Amino acid sequence: MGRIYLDNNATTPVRPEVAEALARMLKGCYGNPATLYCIGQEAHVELEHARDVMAKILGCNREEIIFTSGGTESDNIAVLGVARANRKKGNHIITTKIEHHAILNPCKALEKEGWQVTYLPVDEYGMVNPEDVERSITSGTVLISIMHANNEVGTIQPIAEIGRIAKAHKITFHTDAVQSFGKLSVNVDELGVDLLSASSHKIYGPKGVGLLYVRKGTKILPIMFGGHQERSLRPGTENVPGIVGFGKAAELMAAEGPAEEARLLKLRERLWEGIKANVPHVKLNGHPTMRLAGTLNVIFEYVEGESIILSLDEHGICAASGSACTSDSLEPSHVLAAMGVPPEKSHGALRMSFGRENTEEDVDKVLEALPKVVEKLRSFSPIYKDFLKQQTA
Amino acid sequence: MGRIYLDNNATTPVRPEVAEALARMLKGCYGNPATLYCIGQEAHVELEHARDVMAKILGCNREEIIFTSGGTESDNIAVLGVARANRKKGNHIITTKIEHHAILNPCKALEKEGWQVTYLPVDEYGMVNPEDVERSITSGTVLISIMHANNEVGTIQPIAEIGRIAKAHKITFHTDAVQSFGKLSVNVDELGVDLLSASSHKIYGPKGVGLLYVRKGTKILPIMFGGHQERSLRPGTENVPGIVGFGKAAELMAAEGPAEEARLLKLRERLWEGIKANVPHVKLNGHPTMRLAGTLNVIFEYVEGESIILSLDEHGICAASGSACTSDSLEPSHVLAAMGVPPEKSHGALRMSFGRENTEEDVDKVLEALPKVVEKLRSFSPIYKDFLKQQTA
Amino acid sequence: MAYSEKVMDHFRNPRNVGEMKDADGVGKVGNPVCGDIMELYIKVKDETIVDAKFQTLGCGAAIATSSMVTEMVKGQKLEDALKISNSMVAEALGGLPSQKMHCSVLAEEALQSAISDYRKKKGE
Amino acid sequence: MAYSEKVMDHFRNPRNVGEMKDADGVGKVGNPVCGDIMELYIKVKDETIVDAKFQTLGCGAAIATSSMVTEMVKGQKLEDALKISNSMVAEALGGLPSQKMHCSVLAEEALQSAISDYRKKKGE
Ligand SMILES: Cc1ncc(COP(=O)(O)O)c(C=O)c1O
Ligand SMILES: Cc1ncc(COP(=O)(O)O)c(C=O)c1O
Repeated sequence: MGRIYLDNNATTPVRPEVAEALARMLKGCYGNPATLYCIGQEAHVELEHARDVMAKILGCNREEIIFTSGGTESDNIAVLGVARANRKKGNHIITTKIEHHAILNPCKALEKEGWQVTYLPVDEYGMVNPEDVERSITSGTVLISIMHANNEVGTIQPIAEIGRIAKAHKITFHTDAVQSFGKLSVNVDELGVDLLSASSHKIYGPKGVGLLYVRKGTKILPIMFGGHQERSLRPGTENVPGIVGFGKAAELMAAEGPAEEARLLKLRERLWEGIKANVPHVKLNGHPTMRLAGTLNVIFEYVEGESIILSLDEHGICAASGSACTSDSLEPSHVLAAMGVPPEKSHGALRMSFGRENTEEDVDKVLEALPKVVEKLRSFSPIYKDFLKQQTA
Repeated sequence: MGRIYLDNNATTPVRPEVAEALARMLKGCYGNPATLYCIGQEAHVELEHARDVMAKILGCNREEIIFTSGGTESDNIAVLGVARANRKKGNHIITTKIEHHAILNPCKALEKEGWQVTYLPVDEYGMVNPEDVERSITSGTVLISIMHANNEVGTIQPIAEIGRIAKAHKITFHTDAVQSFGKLSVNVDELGVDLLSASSHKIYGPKGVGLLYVRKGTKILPIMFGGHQERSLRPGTENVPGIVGFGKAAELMAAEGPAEEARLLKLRERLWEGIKANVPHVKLNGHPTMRLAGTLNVIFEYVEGESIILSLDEHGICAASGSACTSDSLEPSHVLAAMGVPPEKSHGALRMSFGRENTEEDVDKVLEALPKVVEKLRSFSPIYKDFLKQQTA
Repeated sequence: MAYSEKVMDHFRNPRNVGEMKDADGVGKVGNPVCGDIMELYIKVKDETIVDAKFQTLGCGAAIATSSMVTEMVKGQKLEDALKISNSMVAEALGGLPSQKMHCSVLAEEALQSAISDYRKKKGE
Repeated sequence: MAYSEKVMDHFRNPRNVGEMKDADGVGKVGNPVCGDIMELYIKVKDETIVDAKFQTLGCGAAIATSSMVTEMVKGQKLEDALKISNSMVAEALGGLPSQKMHCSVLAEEALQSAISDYRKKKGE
């Protein structure tokens, strides 16, 4: 049975060109780029080439790019690093209620150390109001961190607008672009950001690699200490093959550009139209238009998300409830909660996120399985039974 | 021209079996192990298998192993994590002058926050005296961190003896086993350690992966915050292919066992005997017997290490001066300095570290090139000229 | 997190699922805010559970424990059924992930609640 | 860190290497503690450097800058040679890694020192 992978916001399969680049690096280019001899220098050249690719995509200088071990590390360096470097200037951070835990949890750790954190609300579509950002700024604000696109519902934030506010108030501005990098335009000057996080495994690159853009002049401290690598902001022998794979993946995304996004959008809309037509009691989560092309988050009332996932899995379909990173926990989605979705509804949320391997055929197969799955689960559901009784009463 | 790679302490080429395992993972097993559907669960199984392999090698429980992004991160979690978790208990750390910067630099960062750090001296062979450890313990000591085997000179420390001292005083004990893991026995109970760091790329595994053993009950805090992965001590989507590669590499090292070490020792001694016979004014660094089988660190007087490396590179030979991580800096080796080697001598140090691809033929080729290289460089050397004049005077 | 084969079997093919219109006892536990609701129905004859059914909204573990507990109680004396603990249900399923153990608690509670409903109805 | 091809060429095939027994001026700079020692020898005729040689202990950049500076000064008037700055040496080598710029400073100093030695010897 062919599998239909609809969890591309959680992680993506490495694409063949990237796997090839990795294999080539593993075979022939194993050197430590800090070393002087040929093998080390070859690795150095490959590393710097990947940096150039990223600099071009971000519209920045090569020296402003720090390769990390992933999105979580990039986010942590940004939040903890900027906070610690500016301890004397203030103790206030502005972020949102819908950030990934890689932002929320370092913020919570800082709160324990006496920092004040404002978690901005969002509207019913998951959108932050730039005016809220401006209103929250105090004389002690040293960092604003607001994600570019949300991983659960796909809503795209008005980063450029917030960037102008941050700049006007001379406050360091970070965006978690883990979900948007390679998909939306991430020119750092257009966005007006001082820091930006990205992760390789979300764009068909290898796991265990990420990057942090750090605008020249930004005050920041490392969270780990060791060798001189990555301007001492990220010490440790560089994962050169991984970085080269990330570079290749980013290059290919950039080359494909908006065409692939348009294709994903079509698939997503086909699926959503099909769901609406075939499954009663569904509700779309996320912004109707300002949303990642590949993200579809739907509430199926009267059922629970995990049971949908397990049932879809029997049909060879892989999807997620809420974000993959929280699927181990029982908490209802903090993102949907912030959007005003009550927990009894948000438990029925299903996230289907498209990627380059998905086809129209996939959508049609999902549309065949999903209504049956939901119907079966509803047939077990005591609250659906109660609902039906009310209807007929 | 075939290359002779003699810098295996810096990094190693990924062995074919590991490259195969990686390719297999990249192709078929890209899931996020936190997810419930088949692809995620398959990744979960692979991840836990690698954890079992490590647990067997270390003689510990699987839950005590945290996969990280490398040796530097493991060392930082150990030092910063144990220190921060024990802030109320004390503010003193004991380590040595010859640690890797991945230990020294987090210690220095803690000193800035008010911690006291004792950097123990070593003898001329780079050996720590366990009595010095015991004498340095105060009522405020919360961590002892002493490396298992030194990366520059290969000296192996009396970890088990120090472990007994740490245990008697109930002090958390960490060892940086990045250079010994897979080469020496690293049974955590025999060594008596509470934490142990290892890195994949030193044993023919992929770069960007490492592990930290954390004995059950050890008080420790994370240095990054995010998802629930690795018991929240190392959040972020797991680099499953990398971890599987690391597991495979460790498994193969364990299977080969002491036979390979004996082979490396023979190669190393052949090289050292040849150098002594063919190059005047040389001196061995490191312990004569308690030393990593593959490490040979030699001072060539009246020449400078980098110029030897660059010259050897012309002959297709890759070697290091001091440690690879410090080759970007101009400081003479802090390890040799701690061993009492004056800077004017330590600038002439060359490290040749053997690995599984090296052969007797390699040694013989080095013995052909090295004497010529040193002779040529000495012919430019003003202090060698002065020395010769003194001799004839 | 990973479910055992047994859990997945009971999730895929839940035994005794459905409403029981003429139940002698009904236990309702959980609430929609937590995402788990279980309704357990029992039919009792001579202090013995002769039939059991359930309806459940919830995760895989919630459905599987509901299914398992109905299997376990059928044919049991009420006094024996009351001895069925959450860990017995979990064990019968080949274990549950730690973060899902609360589902087995729900199953135990649903059973207790159905039996006490039966006793109440009987006027005990 | 990476050296330019020019640096590597001068390192591999250093020009004007060796002692000059009958030098008119000798400049010695650096010290063994830092790992870099340069000795620069010049032969002067009519205020013009007609020959230059060097001996250097040091890294690749130290040897390459020594070699380059001897090439640059040959045939130069002393007053022009004195205008040779470290960055001119580095530039002539196609640039130096930032942590190696100090080697070009050493080369400049060695040249200055050799010229002042010559002037001193001449009794100026
Ligand atoms: C928005 C966002 N930020 C951060 C992360 C963390 O990235 P990683 O898992 O690569 O550490 C993710 C993905 O998990 C994400 O979706
Ligand atoms: C003893 C020792 N500790 C720590 C490290 C750091 O490991 P990594 O470069 O994998 O971060 C190294 C190697 O560079 C090492 O030799």
